[in-house]
Amino acid sequence: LETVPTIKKLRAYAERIRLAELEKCLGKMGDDIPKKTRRAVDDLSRGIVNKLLHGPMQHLRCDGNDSRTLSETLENMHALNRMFNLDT
Amino acid sequence: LETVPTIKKLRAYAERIRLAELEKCLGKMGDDIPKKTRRAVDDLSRGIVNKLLHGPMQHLRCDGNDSRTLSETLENMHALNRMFNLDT
Amino acid sequence: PKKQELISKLKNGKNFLRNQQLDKAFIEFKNALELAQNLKDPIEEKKAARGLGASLQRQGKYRDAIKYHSMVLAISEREGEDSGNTEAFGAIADCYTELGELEKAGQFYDKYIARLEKD
Amino acid sequence: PKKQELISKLKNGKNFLRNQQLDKAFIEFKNALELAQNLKDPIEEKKAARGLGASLQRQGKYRDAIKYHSMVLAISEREGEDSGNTEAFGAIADCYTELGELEKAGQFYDKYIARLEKD
Repeated sequence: LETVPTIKKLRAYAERIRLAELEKCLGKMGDDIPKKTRRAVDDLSRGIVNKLLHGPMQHLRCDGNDSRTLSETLENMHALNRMFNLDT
Repeated sequence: LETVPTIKKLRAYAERIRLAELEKCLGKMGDDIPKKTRRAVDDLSRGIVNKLLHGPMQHLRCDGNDSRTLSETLENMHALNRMFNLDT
Repeated sequence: PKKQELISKLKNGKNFLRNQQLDKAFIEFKNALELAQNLKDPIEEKKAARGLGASLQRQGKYRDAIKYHSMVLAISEREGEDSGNTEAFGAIADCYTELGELEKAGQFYDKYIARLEKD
Repeated sequence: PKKQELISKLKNGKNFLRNQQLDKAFIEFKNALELAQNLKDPIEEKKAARGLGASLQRQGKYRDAIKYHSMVLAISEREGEDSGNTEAFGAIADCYTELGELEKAGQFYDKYIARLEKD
């Protein structure tokens, strides 16, 4: 359970990046972006973020029934906190 | 230096995700995608991946002159190997 | 016409959200929700519910935010179409985290994580 | 006309790369490189050089791949325009990693990492 706030912070970190890059992209594409394109671009940004986060997120949850131990999960959390500067 | 191969593997992992999502996106957008749009979408996919990888990549390099110690760098490497399943 | 109005309310709501004008965003999304329900347009209905959830969440009204984020899940259930669920699970978990209910948060994060690999 | 031919060669090269037909990809990119040089089109010249690097890299010809990836950096230098450099630094580092020259790889990864936050 100690890792739950890290999940929230990592999600927020990635979402900030996603939105900033999405804005830049839409800005470059000009006005009158077709709805289909708008949607495809949004899906792209979510798809990349979600698939990249899947591994780390999974390894922040310690479900007990597999080989992932609590101490390993905490090590993952500390490493993510360091690498994404999530403590501040 | 032990962390160098991990950088390569993490890059390759992220690039696979980026290309798969990009293909899906271009598929949804249909034929005759304007060049400007094609380029903006490519930049978007690279922008998200690069900005998300920046933290972890930086923490795989141990430059000696700051507080990042070798042992911390190795812990980061082990956590990334676990979380992205890079050893296999 | 009505559909046009709905789209424009959703757009206004988004812009207010972006500018942190949360009360105004709430009103736009609330109107959009009613319109979408009248028009029986579940996709836009979900967008309005998500907007309401986000407006409340940013005001620190986490319990109310959870209600609207859960509405997205309920609409998905009703329509047999699960777009927006990943975000809803994540947002609900974020709210429970803020409320200090980490056990519940963990349960919703698990649902969120299970969906991250899907499209 | 010439520009059209160049674009089509780059496209063919990319498709061959994707299908792992690396010799064919190499030939397309090689022709594209000459065309781009004649047309004095540095952006397409870089794309051709990167394609050549990628074709060789996937064949395990790392030394030759480094030459072409480095050509991207040289063109950037010449033109005062650094698009494609992030990828080139990363690819050169990958090649040195494969060659077991980890010290050199690390140096190029450092340049790559320094650019990740930029656009």
